[in-house]
Amino acid sequence: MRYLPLTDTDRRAMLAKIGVPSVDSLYRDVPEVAWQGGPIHLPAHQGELEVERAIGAMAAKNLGTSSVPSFLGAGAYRHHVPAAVDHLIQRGEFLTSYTPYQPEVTQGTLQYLFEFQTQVCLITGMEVANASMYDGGTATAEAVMMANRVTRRHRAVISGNLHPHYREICETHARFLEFKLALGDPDPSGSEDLVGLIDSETSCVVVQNPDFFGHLRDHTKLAEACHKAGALLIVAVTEPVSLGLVQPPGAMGADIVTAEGQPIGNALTYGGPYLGLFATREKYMRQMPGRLVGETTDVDGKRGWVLTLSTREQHIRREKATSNICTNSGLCSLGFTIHLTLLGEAGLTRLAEINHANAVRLAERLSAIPGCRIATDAFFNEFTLVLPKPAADVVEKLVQKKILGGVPVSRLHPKQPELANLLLVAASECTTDADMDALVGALKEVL
Amino acid sequence: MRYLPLTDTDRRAMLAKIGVPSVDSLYRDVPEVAWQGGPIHLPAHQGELEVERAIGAMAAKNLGTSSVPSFLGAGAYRHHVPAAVDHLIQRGEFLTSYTPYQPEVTQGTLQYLFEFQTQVCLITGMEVANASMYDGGTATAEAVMMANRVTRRHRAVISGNLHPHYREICETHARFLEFKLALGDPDPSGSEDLVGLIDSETSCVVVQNPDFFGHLRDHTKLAEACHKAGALLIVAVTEPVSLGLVQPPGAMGADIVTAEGQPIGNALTYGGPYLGLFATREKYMRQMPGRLVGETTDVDGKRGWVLTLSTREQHIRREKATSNICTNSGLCSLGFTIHLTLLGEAGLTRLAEINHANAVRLAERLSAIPGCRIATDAFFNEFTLVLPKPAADVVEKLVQKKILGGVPVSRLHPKQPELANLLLVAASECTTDADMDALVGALKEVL
Amino acid sequence: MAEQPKIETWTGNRGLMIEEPLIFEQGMPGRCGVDLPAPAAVNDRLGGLRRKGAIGLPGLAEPQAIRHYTRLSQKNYAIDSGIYPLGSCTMKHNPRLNEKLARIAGLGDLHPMQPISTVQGALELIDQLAHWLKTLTGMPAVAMSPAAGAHGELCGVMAIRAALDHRGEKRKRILVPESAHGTNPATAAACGFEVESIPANTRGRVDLAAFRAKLDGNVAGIMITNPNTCGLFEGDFERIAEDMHKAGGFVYGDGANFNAIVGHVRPGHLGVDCMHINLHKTFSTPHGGGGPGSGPVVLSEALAPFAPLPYVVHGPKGFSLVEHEGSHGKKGASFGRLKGFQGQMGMFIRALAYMMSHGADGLRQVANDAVLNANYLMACLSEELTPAFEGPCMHEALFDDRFLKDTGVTTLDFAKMMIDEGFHPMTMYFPLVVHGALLMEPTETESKESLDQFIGSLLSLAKRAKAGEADAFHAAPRLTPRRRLDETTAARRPVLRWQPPQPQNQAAE
Amino acid sequence: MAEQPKIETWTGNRGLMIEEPLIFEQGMPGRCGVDLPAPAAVNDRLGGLRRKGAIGLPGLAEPQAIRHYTRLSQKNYAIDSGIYPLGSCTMKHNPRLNEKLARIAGLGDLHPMQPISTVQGALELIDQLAHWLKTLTGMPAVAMSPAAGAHGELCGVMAIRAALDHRGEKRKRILVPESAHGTNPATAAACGFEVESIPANTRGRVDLAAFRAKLDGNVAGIMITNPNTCGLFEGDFERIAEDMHKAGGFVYGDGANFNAIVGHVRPGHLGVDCMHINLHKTFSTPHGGGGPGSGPVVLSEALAPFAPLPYVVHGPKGFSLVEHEGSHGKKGASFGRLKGFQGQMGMFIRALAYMMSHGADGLRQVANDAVLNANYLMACLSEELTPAFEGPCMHEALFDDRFLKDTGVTTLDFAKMMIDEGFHPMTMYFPLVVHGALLMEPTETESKESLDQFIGSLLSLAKRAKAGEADAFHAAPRLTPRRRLDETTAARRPVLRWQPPQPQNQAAE
Ligand SMILES: Cc1ncc(COP(=O)(O)O)c(C=O)c1O
Ligand SMILES: Cc1ncc(COP(=O)(O)O)c(C=O)c1O
Repeated sequence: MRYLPLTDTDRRAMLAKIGVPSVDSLYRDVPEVAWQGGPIHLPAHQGELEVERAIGAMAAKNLGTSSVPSFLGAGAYRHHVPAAVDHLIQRGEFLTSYTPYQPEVTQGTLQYLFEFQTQVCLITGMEVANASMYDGGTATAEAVMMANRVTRRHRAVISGNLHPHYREICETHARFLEFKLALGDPDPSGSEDLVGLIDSETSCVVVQNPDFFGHLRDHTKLAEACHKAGALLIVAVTEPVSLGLVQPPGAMGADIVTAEGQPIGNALTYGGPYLGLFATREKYMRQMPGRLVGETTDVDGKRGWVLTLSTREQHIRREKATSNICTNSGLCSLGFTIHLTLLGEAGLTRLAEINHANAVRLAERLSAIPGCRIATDAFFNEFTLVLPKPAADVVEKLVQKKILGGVPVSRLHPKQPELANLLLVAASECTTDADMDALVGALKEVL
Repeated sequence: MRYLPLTDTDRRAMLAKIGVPSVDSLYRDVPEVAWQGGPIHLPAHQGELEVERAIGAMAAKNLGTSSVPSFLGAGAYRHHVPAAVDHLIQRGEFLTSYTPYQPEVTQGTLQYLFEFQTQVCLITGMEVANASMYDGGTATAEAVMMANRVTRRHRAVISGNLHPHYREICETHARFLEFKLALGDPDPSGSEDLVGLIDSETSCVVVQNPDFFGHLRDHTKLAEACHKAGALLIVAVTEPVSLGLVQPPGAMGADIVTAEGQPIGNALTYGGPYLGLFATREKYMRQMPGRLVGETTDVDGKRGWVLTLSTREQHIRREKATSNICTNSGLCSLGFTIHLTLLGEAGLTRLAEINHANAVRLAERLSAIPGCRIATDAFFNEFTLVLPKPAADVVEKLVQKKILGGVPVSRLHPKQPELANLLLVAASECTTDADMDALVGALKEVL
Repeated sequence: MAEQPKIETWTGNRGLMIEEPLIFEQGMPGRCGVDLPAPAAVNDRLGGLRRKGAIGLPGLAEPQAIRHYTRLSQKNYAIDSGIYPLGSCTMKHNPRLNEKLARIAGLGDLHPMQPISTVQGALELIDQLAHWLKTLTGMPAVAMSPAAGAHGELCGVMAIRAALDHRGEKRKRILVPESAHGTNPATAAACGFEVESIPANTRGRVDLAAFRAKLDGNVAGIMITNPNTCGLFEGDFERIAEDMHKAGGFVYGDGANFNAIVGHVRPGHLGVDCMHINLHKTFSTPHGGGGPGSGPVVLSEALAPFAPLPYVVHGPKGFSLVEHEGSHGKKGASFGRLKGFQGQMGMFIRALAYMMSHGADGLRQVANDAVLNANYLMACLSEELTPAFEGPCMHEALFDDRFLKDTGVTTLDFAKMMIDEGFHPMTMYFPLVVHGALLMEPTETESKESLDQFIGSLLSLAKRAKAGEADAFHAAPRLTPRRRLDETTAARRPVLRWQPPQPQNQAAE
Repeated sequence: MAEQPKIETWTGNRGLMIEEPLIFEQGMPGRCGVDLPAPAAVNDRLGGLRRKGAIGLPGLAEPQAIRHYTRLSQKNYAIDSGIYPLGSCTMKHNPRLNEKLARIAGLGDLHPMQPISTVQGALELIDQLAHWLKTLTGMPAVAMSPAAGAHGELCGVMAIRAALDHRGEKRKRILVPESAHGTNPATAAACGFEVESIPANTRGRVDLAAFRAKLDGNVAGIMITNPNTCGLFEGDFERIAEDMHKAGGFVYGDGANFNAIVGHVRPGHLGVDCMHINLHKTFSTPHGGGGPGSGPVVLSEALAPFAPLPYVVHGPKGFSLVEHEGSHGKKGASFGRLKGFQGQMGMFIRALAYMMSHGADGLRQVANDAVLNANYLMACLSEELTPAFEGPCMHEALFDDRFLKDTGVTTLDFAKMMIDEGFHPMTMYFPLVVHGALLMEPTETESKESLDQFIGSLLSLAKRAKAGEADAFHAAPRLTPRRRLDETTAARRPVLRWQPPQPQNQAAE
């Protein structure tokens, strides 16, 4: 067994030292009924080659986005990640380290997290950021619960154009923590107005930008309305590449910004692990969930970093903690921060421009197809295409032609028949002219 | 330009410090006629994505051995290399380091080379080994030249069953260093007897084991004959995995063993970079080519390693050096030593057994095909299949069926029509029953 | 070794240990680590929302970035460096095969919202992993989406509450043993429960009498870790579960310590209703400096109907994914969604590769060796250290600080001294039931040679502490990239991000 | 920093710097780092040659192996750690994209003896790379198979000799400047030539008069490096080439320093007949701790017919490979084969990816920045160090040891002190034409900040040497995993392999 270094000689010597005849006798506290002496009905151990073949066979049954034209988005985005990123995150000193509890020998992790926190602040336009949450959806639910704590109110207004998963996660927490949600209806036209839903009970308003249908909106007015009512504005971002080109939520007056960090530095991998970004204003710092890295000095006066403000956290505060989160998305934040370091100011801006330009070109071409219409005026790299038929059927037909044509809105909003013909279509720097030709050509055929 | 850290501001400041107006003026010693002021007729710089696409497109035009049943050998062998190997050799501290000239900060490289040298001694049954040569072929030519130095003679006897590339490399060197070669004829029956070719001028006899046609032979008698005549026996090994199961050349009396190290720890990559192994008797140590790592202590008395006996080498001895080699196959030797460390005694033996068993099963099945015959009685994981038709044509037909069926002997011995129907067929731990079925089935069809 | 009193360098570097500034201190405009083509010329459709002003990100070329992160990594300790006996964290070897497989085409490049017909292999993989988890735990169902242990706790406790709601019961309290991990009480609170602590008995187990005293019709359940965080098997588990079930409550098993019993004990047979499994512990997915993890939750028949969305089902047309209530025909009672998409697929791939590599036989050996290693540590270290409890332990050996009594050396000092010796310290001051706790979990991937070195070193340190060398301990660590850091100031005047030297930078352009 | 006089640890480890024994000292029978299925039962066909006796290889589990090599790597300095200004070695950044591409399916898994129809993309890649090399050097042909620079030298000098043979001339001598790399004379000798050394003039260039004095009808050619190993452009190159050609000899260009002039100077226009290009220098393929490299040789019309086998040709049916004389229809005059298979394909992929990434514009910028960085070093360091020659340098700055005169500090001591400062030293005592040479090649991938730190540190060291701190220099390095090693004993009583403690082990079984 290649991962087990003990030999039978070792085991005998160790049992002798311990003074027991067998390992089984070390399990003497296990009651008979629970002890599984007999065989386990699972396969026996296998070598690398066999395991590779078995998992490779499963992979071969899937249609990977890198092998065909793909226009999928809806909260997860494929981008080209420089080879350096994946190389560096696999360095054993990063990969196989734990949460940096011993700062003297984890300055590497601590320093990159400090840099990560700063980068998240810069792109979102916020003042403080934590060291990551599980994903964009859970970060958004945590933001709502934080807003409840900050405002001591218990009613959150949720945009109908928030990603349905994010909304559903909020609903789950609301059910158990017994706070109220005022839910907007999905509005593919992008003209939703939430101001009317804000009342004196409202702890926060949650919007997404660009929203689920792709709409870019200026939430400055909404922020003002929130603040007037004593509520916080939470802005969720599912595509952080947009922040290279678009006004950040911080500049619109957001109090908390959550985001899905996957698109920067992380692979799609069928939905996880992803990366929750979480940023807020300095004044709310002590109500934040999650880990925080802070700057300090060592006994020799040298600058260094430590985990800090842990009195917010479960391992110190237990049931009074701001969140129960422990393990977060460490290595995903490393991928994010490395990619963003490589991009820098110029690269992120340029990347965002390419994404937008490709999406605009694609939208123009698709809107020229008879029966098709673009429902989104202002967007970043994703928009809503109105088809003359149910989008799910069209997508299936495109699969026959080896095209991943987009995400049908009905996949996420199955109970709204009026949304059935809507297709979310995303472009990126990976989208080639040939990809666009393929989609346009295929759509013309299947419609 | 992502690899260039200087900014224009930097460049200006640096030019000012140097005191020149432009970089061009630093090139003032270049004569006008050689200066290329105008455009270079090559493409401009490109991003990662574009380069990946271009090279990926070339890769897509090839038929990789991992995608189809493959039975190719003839001096290069595909084996399953554990994922840990490729992970570790890519650690920047190994990958981006130079030859360990400063031992205080290259103990990592030095220690693994010392371990590598020891492993090579153990598997070949020899006393000393160097830190690598370019590949098996060049190592063999160096061995001949070393034998000339050791014996002060200038005539080498070369087996007709030495890999043709190895033989051709020896011929090239013989031409320029003006020593004589007595070349045996290829002998697919495996009964070549070289004793008769040894004379008092002979510096060495070079054989391969298993030989080019796959034959395993006991060279003990040949070694005795060599030694009686004052010549050295050089044994080349193209498949070192065989040494897990087969008597090593050292035990047969070889004086120098050379080998192609690629099959352990290294990818095929269309022929390079590969790894020349070179081992000999202690008494010939100071006549060896290539780098050597030796054990010593530092000023604190701690054990450590250094490059040693460099007075053999070009950077010290210049035209009197034992070889002109400088850069060798460092990282390939790292892959080799890591793979062999993972295998260990038990793993190498087991791996060799699997290879042999698969080859035996394959040989049995192929020999049952009407018109086919196995020309090799004793072999390791490769044998010669006698076809009723020219092997090159058969191989082309197998390609149509997406099978890489083996190496036609005529590819390497094109001028011997009597060898035209011979096909070298190799099996390994990667060979599945389905692969064998495919080959047997396809051969029956195309013959 | 003839070390001089002070060896200062001009650079501040110390041989191979190289100082590294922040990226923000190295960035220069005009530098970039990527090359991107010019975007196609289009009329933008940003609706007037184009960013105003610079972002403030630094520009580094690729060589600088590679060096930056390489140097940072060199300031980290990791499993790949040496023994990492953080109790309760199961820092075992992370196979590189698993890293490779998580990245192959057809898995690494799958989008979570692809049509189901294009991800049959992915769903098969999730289903396979679920099968292993259910078989190993003896439980009928498993919720795959939780992102980590704590997230799994949310899932389990929510399922409990959903089941109680379904029954129409409004139970208010969750019992949590004192020795529990902080996430347990935090989770109970996050699900709207009051937390009631149960003391440990002198044998380091849940005090059965105390438990029974707290048990009433208002108790929704108990969250209990087995083996517990003292590294001991809760021998009364069945009784506790039985009583709890009789009282109408549920049993949440914290499976963080499953590594000790995998292949030997099926928690389902002990009366567990739900239990999270940290794939990043027992099943070797890398901890990555803090994550990501994955925390599937196995569920009893009683709780299975309330499992969160989405889940994989297998039908005549292959696998499908139930993403919405009723979308699979029946009106279920799922408590809803807990996580975006389908969960930590990248971790599923790694965990399944790990399980297949070990097989049923290997996993049992894993538990055996983990327990053997811990007991060996316990036996050898007891020469100088003071075990917190008697009897064999499971996968971790717990000591208290009695052996440091009157030495002037604390558990923390002792830990810092271990760092100079080339080890990562054990978990300290946890569990709370033991004074100055030192909780050591070697895991099965540590060789005897490694343990012997660790033991030799710790025994020598204990002797030095007892011999009055407190000053050396207080000064430790002295051989690390940084020495003890001022955590008090860090918390009092938090600096959580880099700030540009001239704040007007931000407003420029 | 309050470092104590002596900090000893029980383990010998020093924080993150961990001592690591040999694999042979860790191995245990019964341990294995791989799992392999049982072989099928067959009657062996080994002809009675089954191995007798054990091999003696140690058994390590995978976690031990990972830790072993991780710890070893942590004892290495590398480009990824910091500046590596080894003159003549061009230690530039190695892009990770290139590593990735060298491993993709369809390249990494190609067998060298596949049918030509199945490797059209591979041959296209070789052809493309050849096109770049020919265009950049202004030469009509290129031999791709040489494995490294020295191997390329063999190729070039053999081609020269083959051409002379073809002409029926038996010239015996090759001229090699004093400053040449050791491989140059070694190569000439390995091709059966006598080596005649030409001195350098006071400007660090080939002494034209001395060259002319040696030139006669018995001279086969000259091996000349340009820019030369003093980092200077050989301004008389054309004249030398012209004279050599007139005398019927050939000009071998050592292209190790091509990085200085790529995109600016096409050696073909200077009269070169053949020149190797170290892809592992100018074109960034990693040095890997000593290799592998790749040394394609560009050839003039005069030498092209003698190029070694195999080579790629393009015909109506696509690419093909000429592996044998006459196999492509014509009876050529190739001097034969120099290397197994087709050369260092893995390096070709990396080098082509590098070239395409930089493009023509980027490669010129590479040369500019390499030369700028070296001249900046020269200008700044001249404050305290003594440049060996005047005038602008090319890509490397050469100093002699005059600045250390009477300090008791040697070039070696100075280098060892740099190690403590966190740098890899420059090339020392080479080229031989300069006393106590310090040859620094920063390359273009070093940032100005990095150079400034290096400069600051070296100036401070020079001042300390001059201020009489020789003892500190003699004691250096003191902050490294090992301090100065006893090379004399190593060479006098060579221990080149580990030996088992009891030699009877070997004979057992
Ligand atoms: C006993 C116990 N329970 C729960 C957890 C929380 O798990 P996670 O960090 O995966 O959220 C941990 C993790 O350290 C633990 O040790
Ligand atoms: C000037 C010069 N020539 C030739 C060589 C030999 O090249 P290689 O090491 O690739 O064989 C070198 C390598 O250091 C060199 O610097």
